[in-house]
Amino acid sequence: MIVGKRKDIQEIKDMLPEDMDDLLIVGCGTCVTVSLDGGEREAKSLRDLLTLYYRENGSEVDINADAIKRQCDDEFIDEIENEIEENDVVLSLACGVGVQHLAIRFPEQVILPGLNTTFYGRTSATGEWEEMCHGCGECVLDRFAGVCPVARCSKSLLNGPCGGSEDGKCEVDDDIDCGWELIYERASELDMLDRLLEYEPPKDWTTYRDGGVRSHKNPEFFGSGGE
Amino acid sequence: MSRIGVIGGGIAGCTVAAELAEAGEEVLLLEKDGELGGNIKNFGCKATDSCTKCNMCLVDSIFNQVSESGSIETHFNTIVRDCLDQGDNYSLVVEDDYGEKQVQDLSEIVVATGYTRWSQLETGTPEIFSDERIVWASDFEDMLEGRKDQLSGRSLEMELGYQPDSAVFLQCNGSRSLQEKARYCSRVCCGYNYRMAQVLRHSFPEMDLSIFFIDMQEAGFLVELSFADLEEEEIDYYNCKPLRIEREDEGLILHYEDQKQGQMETIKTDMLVLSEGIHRNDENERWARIFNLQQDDDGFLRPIWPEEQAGIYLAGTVTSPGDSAATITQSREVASRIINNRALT
Amino acid sequence: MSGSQNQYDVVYIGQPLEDDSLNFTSIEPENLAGCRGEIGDFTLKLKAGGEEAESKLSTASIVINLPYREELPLEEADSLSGDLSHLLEGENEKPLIIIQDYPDLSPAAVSKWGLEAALKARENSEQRDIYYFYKAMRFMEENDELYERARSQEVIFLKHDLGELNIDKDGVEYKREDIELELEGDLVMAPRLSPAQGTEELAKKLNIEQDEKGYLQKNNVYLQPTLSGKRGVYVLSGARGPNALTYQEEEISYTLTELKRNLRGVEEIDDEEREIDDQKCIVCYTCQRVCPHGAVQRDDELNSMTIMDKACQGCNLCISRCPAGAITRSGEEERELSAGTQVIICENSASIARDKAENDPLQGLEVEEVPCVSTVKRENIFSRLAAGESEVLVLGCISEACKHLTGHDRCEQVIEKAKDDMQKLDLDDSRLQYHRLSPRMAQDLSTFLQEWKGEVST
Amino acid sequence: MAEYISKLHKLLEEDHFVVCSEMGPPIGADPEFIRDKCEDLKGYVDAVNVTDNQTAIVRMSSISASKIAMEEGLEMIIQATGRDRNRIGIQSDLLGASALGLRNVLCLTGDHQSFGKDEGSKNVFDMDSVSIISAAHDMVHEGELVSGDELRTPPKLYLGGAHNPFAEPFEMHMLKLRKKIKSGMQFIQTQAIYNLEKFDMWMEEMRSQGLHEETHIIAGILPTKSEFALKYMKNDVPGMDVPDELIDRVANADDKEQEGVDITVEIIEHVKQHEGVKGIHLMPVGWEEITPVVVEEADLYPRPEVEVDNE
Repeated sequence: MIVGKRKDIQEIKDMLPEDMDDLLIVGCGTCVTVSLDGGEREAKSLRDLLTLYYRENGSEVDINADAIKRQCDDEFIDEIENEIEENDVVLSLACGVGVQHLAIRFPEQVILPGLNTTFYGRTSATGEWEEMCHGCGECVLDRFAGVCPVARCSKSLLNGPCGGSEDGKCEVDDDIDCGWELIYERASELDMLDRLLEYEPPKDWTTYRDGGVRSHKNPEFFGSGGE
Repeated sequence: MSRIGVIGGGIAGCTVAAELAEAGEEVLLLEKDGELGGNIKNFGCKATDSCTKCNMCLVDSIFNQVSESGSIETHFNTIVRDCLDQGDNYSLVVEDDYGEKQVQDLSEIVVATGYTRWSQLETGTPEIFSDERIVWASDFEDMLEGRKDQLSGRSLEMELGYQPDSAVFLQCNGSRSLQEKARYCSRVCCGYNYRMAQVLRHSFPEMDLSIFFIDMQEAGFLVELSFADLEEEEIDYYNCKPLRIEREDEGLILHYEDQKQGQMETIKTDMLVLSEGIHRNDENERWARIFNLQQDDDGFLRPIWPEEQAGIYLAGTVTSPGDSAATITQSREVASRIINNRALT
Repeated sequence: MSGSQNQYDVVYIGQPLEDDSLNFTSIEPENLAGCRGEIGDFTLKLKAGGEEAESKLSTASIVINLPYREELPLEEADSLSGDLSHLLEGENEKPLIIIQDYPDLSPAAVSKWGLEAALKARENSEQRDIYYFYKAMRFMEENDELYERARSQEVIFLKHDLGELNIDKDGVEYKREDIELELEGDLVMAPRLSPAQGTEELAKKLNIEQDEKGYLQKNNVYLQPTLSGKRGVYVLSGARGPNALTYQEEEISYTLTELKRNLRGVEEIDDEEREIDDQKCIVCYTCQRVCPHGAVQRDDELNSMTIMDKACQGCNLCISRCPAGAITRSGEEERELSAGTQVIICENSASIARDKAENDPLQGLEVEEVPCVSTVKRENIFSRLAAGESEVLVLGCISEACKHLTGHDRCEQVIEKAKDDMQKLDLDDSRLQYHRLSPRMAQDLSTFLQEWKGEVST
Repeated sequence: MAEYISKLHKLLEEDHFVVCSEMGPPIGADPEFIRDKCEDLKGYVDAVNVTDNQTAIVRMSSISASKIAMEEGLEMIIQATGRDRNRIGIQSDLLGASALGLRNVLCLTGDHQSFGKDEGSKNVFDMDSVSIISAAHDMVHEGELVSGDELRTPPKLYLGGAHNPFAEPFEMHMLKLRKKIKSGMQFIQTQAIYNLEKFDMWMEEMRSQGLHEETHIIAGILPTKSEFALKYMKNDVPGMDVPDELIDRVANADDKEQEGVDITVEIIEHVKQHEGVKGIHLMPVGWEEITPVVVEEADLYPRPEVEVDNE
């Protein structure tokens, strides 16, 4: 799941244009909804909070809130096309993908981000999400006992832990588990330690952002011409 | 239709009544005072920032249930004088403001007449109670307006008439003493006084607080009382009973033996709060006679015949000392036994 | 309910209770694969093992009755909980050294074991030295009497926190101002008790909450003596809490009572209807995870979550946390938002306190009574505040005295977050307040209201 | 003579007990700062490390500072970490270092930037200590870059790495050490040693696997005169293991400086006994002037003189 965190309210307020007459807050109903950061409920809550703020400060802004299932697909956006066009400014509570998709759809409109997109994560406990993957484009989990050194070691080390690993914790912060200790434990459990002894050459990062902006096409959806 | 008679409108009687009513039974509840509550109504919530498990909220919900139930008929100011066995049911001879009368057709009777507070017994050394600085724990609570409210921000002077900067809680008073005819541990006072001390600590962080124990007890289903907790709350504890109390103008002087150092020591305090044990109901002898029950060595009631057979049940502290949660638990169980037994017959 | 082969009155996880009138079976915790359903009608799925294929059991109630995990402070010692006959019987002349409360206080049941061991040893040997080290003798049942008897029979009781006690495998050393002892003999110690093996996994499979120490009963007055947060699931001994041993008798008879009661039919606690719209539900499991009463599960056919009516205790936490806004309740009315002070009060605490007060402290205010303050959603707060020149006060329960376990805490978090947002926008956040009350704090409610109104008006 | 890459290489191969030391470059561009420090060390140590933006604080680059020190007549060990440079940068620096005559390199992963003042910087970690060693080895001995391209003139570098014998879990960290040795690490400098019992255990393990013969072990020694520094290291420096007795010893000493020197010398004498320990690495953080004293008191003065062909 893509995990996001609503931006600090002050930051949101500061990014909104001062001369704005109306504002549409658009929630996104899939990933970021789950953590109560970017769904319909957050959109409405933010609408009421900002309404309160503008009223207390003597300005009149017409604030509306709506939400669609996903902001990364055109068909859902169609549902609120009119609404978006009617408002001066749109604050999107989707991940960075959704915000940009709106911007592509509405080239003339100011589209602002209300959320910080943080990571791809799993639900680790009620109300808690943990980073698991960097989307590096070349999965290495087979070689590391199913624990990703790229995403779960703060230095993305491929050949073993750094000297800062202590009591299973990372040198960056005691709240962070040492990814390598997790790899080591699981590999011991699975009797795979020998695999960890093999030298890992520097990773080929062309599949990551280092290879330039990425896209994905599945030929099954295309004719032989490619389009 | 036959009814079930419950004698005593304290927490035990009310729990039984409420449970029976919920199961569809008709209940006659007889209370000697003018309101429900018995001993427990004088106690207040002892929450600080968090719950100290005094259980008063549970108690309140049960009293509410009784007041609101359509199946419970409650007679106040009513004293039970006698019980007449009518073969397959009982009649009770009761006396109220209008005189004596009989209530009939009671299929079962629950005796839930509670305990007597130590402070109500005229025992110990009465002269010390002439000193306003020495009080029973429950009287102390009453002085704090029943602790029905948070004390924060108020002065104790308003409540007590003077401003104590220190308080000592004295445990095992009225318990574990042959002289006082209670060899047993009442099992409620450690928890009670610990909660009171917590409340004082919370509301008056500057106060010096101490507790004298013989042995610190557990304090109910949920409270693990420990010396470490006391240390954390900065409540000093002494693992002994004081030997002598001197009443001086500047304070009460308690003499005790510091066994660690092997010498006599003293501690001065502005007030002394005596724990209050649970004493058998002083009418137990009468109840035993009326309902054909026996008294144990400490005077609490026991059935002679199996309760189901006789149809006379005992609930709450009339049988042994216990705190509110244990009393509620035991009383619910009594109610359930009655219901099960009725289903069988 | 008896009759069908896999249908029981009660399933014990661990040790069954002795009561012939109940049709029961017992399973080991590690054999449990999952649990569905609610009080009166649970289905337990058992793991395949050995010859056995995966199987299912139906039951009205579930009792978890597992022994504590025990650990001795000194490995070489014998445990007070174990069979001590080899030390106590026969003509053993070696001193017997019993130690409890080491290092932390032991429960009363341990005092009982210790006293009984001391008396048994004395019975078999009049000569033997018997030392009993303790910090606090704890009483239950006949402990008072056992203690007096042991004292009169020359068992030497020493409070070890009044001196210095050193224990190792070779013996015991005790020093205090007036006593100095070096002892060798049979050493018997109180074990340290901790939650039963496998409680964490059970908590997950049964969807019940653990307390801070890992026991399966939250530290909450409404769960006394043996209730878990989930109706029909009872916890005993090493699954229940640190002092369950002391109250074992009360707990067992109470639990048996409940088991029989559940067979007489189970009523819904809350009469409101709650529904999950399967078109809106995104099956994120939030409702199941936050429900303090284990009342939500997934409906496989609908591919949406569903609330079990008998298990539900009506706190509305699922509604206030559902990200998709997919849950509705029959009692929720569209409130007309008005100006003025708005008060949201819990029916289990603040509402009772209000009734007790001599003059209604909330008179003239817009009051909404809720089953639990966890009903409150952040967006409702802002919409109320935005509706006019108004203030919002939320009155919840004292922590650990909330019928819905953590409802008050979670509400406080909602209010805190809302206040934080208000502060960051330089809005007066004193207009939004959260306060905790117990049902007996009637006067406190009035005092607090006065102070708060003063604060807001300035 | 040409078979030795550097003086350090020769000393170790010829079984001299070597003395290394460490130097933190200035936060500034003043070359005199380095030259001053060199004065104190000359004649007392065989080689000097220069750290590479240690604890992620910006300082003069390790190579530049080493070059200045080398000109003062010291044998230098540059440090190369993967935090700030990718494979392009690291390989380029190694080529440059060799060209400048710097012949020893200690390959490290690098402290995370969160330790320093530029927490907001972006780290690289394209290569870790093992892959830096491996890449350097291939450059030196195969004349090949990571990309596979061949070098017309390969660099001459003697390759080292670091290890913490006290880090737990022991086996996990040993795993990485074995990889470093396999990748071509010719010497290791260890984390500062205070817990001798644990160090003995580690050496025992190294010998039992024959690893002490595959790489030269240089024992890390951190002289200090302050119990507070010891406590800080015990509690706040990841992987440091300081026994309480040692802290008490310093705390209770009348002459803390002398006590510090005594402890240091005791540790040196202890590690020196071990088969496989080929030298010490002194890291007197904030107490640089004590290096000559320790070297003398540990009976390691004067230092042997060797020459290698530095072409």
